[in-house]
Amino acid sequence: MIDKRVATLADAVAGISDGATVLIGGFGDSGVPVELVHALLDQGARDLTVVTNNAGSGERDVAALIRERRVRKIVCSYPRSAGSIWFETLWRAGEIELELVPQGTLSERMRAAGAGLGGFFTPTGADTLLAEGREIRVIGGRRHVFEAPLPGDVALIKAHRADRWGNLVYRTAARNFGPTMATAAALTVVQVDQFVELGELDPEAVVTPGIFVDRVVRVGAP
Amino acid sequence: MIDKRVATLADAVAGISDGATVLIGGFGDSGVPVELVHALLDQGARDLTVVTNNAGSGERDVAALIRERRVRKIVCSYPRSAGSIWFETLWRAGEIELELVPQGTLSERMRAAGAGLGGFFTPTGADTLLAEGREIRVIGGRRHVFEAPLPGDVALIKAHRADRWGNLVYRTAARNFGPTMATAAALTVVQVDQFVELGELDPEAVVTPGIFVDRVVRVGAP
Amino acid sequence: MITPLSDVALARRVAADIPDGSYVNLGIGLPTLVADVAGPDKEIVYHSENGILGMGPAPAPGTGDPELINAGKQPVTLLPGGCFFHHTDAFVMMRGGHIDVTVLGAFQVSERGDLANWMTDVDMHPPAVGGAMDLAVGARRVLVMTTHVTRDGRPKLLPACTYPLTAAAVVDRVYTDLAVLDVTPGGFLVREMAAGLTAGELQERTAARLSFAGDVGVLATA
Amino acid sequence: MITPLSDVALARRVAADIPDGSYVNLGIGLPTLVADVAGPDKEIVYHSENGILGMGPAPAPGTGDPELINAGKQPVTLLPGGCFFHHTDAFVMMRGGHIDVTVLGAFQVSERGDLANWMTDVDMHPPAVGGAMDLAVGARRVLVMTTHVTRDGRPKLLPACTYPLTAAAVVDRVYTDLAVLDVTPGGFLVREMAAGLTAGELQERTAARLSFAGDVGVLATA
Repeated sequence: MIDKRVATLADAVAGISDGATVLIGGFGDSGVPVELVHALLDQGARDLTVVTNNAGSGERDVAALIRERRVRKIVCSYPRSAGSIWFETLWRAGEIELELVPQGTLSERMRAAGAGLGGFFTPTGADTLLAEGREIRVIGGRRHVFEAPLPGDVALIKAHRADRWGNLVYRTAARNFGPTMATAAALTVVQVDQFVELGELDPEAVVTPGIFVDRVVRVGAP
Repeated sequence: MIDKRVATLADAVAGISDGATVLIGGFGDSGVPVELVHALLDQGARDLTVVTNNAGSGERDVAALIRERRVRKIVCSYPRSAGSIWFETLWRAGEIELELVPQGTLSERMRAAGAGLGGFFTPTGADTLLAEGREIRVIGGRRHVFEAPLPGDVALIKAHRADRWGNLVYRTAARNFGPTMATAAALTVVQVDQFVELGELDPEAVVTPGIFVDRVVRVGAP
Repeated sequence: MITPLSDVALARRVAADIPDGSYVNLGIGLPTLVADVAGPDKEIVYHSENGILGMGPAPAPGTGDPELINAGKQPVTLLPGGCFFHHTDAFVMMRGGHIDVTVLGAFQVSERGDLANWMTDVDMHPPAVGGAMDLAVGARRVLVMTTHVTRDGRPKLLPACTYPLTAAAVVDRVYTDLAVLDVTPGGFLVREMAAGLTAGELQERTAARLSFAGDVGVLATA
Repeated sequence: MITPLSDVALARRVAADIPDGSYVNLGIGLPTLVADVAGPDKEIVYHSENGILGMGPAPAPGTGDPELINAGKQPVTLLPGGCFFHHTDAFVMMRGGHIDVTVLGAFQVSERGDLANWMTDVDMHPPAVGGAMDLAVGARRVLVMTTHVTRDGRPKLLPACTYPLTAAAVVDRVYTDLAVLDVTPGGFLVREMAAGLTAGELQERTAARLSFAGDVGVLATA
């Protein structure tokens, strides 16, 4: 019997180790697994490498993780936003490492990890300082840079509905990095708005098949 | 005004050139765009490179293209089946070239073409005779083989429903190579069972967004 | 007397060059104005890097879905025929050559079409790249929309960029408040100029050497 | 007297080793029997390379959906909780380490776990590889299910394969009609044997040098 549903946010993030690489979904405030990130704050894991598109804003979720000095390194495409005070403060102080990756490459590197590939060549960034010192190959007359897979120990993502097999559907643009991160982590943890019965999700419309999901937890009103 | 619907199968395959690389969907008899392939037979293009999982069976679709000596080369993973007489006959006679590609690599190479990547490293086949003389790289302690993108001039695929923007949904396992081939060809032509009004397809459940589609034609009873 | 274009007039001029039926990605900032002024006579499908095709205008205040935002993190709507997909697929569209037109802002553009729009040399903020590099290498047509000179009067159109590149040799056409210029093998070719501006005055404001078309047009100011 | 296992008894033995809740891909031919004999006490999710998770048994005659077939092109059904996806994603699951167990047929297995199951040296047919190489390199656990010797009595378990490899050093355990053998750093280790068979008799039918566990079990024949 397969049942990936867990009862509490604490159960959802149990076992995440110090030093883990954590993939966190979201683009701006859309699709961020806020409650899971706060559960990770409570859980206590430190020295994390966080892979996420933005570096948090204000005092919540990723920004709170950074403020609490739990993040050793962030891998992202756009750490700057109106309220990214904590990231900027620690970055200026040299207290957090930044690996800047073009957004499409960030997503594709996680996909490569999930797909069992050893890496790929992309034209994105090949002529820029982000490719300095990196392997360049001319393919079809165009410069490409080699990019390595980017796997996570854990992925924390947000979806809309899940069944007990962990099949997921999302809502509007909150989908963003979720389906890719789900494939790329050894442990994929999902917060959802609703649980549904097995068979309720349209088999033609499941976005993340349960094979990529380990734990689902419901947040918000039941 | 965007309207990718065309009236006839002849319109759908118009302009396919001699020497074209044609990606043809389907796995066994599931998801094969039978009517489009027969329209291509009628259309007359020759000296084709056909990329498809199987090499046809009996006297119809891909087998008929081969029988009529229209296929110079086939790129596939599994040319053998109970009825693949025409492929076997011409192959033994040295009248058709075969490029054998592991199935996942076949699909991934087309995806790389559609995604604008320059190629990738995969462990699949790296220790086999399919990798002989090819570039091998040890990544993470494991041998990988370099695989190049595989773009098409044309893709012929089968879906279930389409709207005038070319958004597609499929039916059960007939989906197979369709969504990937749609991204990988300069001209993507789709046969569907039904046309629907714009907005009728659930925006959360569109499988192939219309951006990847050029022409859709309805086949069968109206 | 020179009459530089207003932002809205500039956006109208860019919109006039986008063909009916195009798939378009607008960079954040000034380029988003293009969607606001594009008339209803054309059907244009707007793409957002966070997984949306068919974006509509901003929702009425207080009615928006907080998860449904564009690349600039502003609330948007979805048109009938629009759909959602994940980040990796959004960048398949961008990198894979499926976006017909992108309109990007710029710090600098070189006469060979190099684009610098993500980092200056005096930046005190952490670097941030987002999806700009993917768009610049991947879109079929790269349009730049910018003021002709910086706020303190320094030219933005240069023999070579001095800021870090976003991508090399990608810009097709530049629209400024003073002129429309094509990037050609011979450098910048002026196609249209603001009313009252002379060729000499435009060259004074441009560090790159300009050529002028035989029939330089006058930019409409409204 | 030696009592070799029937195909069904062999399938039962394999099924007994598949944990509840596993994601399983069964190769075509003999391995498909495993699904038929796996009891209802375990919930196992069967994967098919053509884009299905949650395959159920064959449909009643005359009721099948002709598009809904498995990798062997036989009609199947979908269980509640099952879903469809495209070929590329099917192979993300296979290559990316998401399939817990695969059961494959074999022409030969070497004592280091090399697998040869796609091509012999006397093959008069065109070569065909399908998805075997992806499964062999990607599944977490690779089980081989085969007769112990060929029809004409030649051993299949060898010091080194003489047929072209499917993948190197991937097989974890081999189930034959005579024995269950683990592939260990020291070569084949016999865990269980058919009733009435002696160690010497098994070694006679095996070209690779065998080791025997301290507590070799007896295979059930029903």
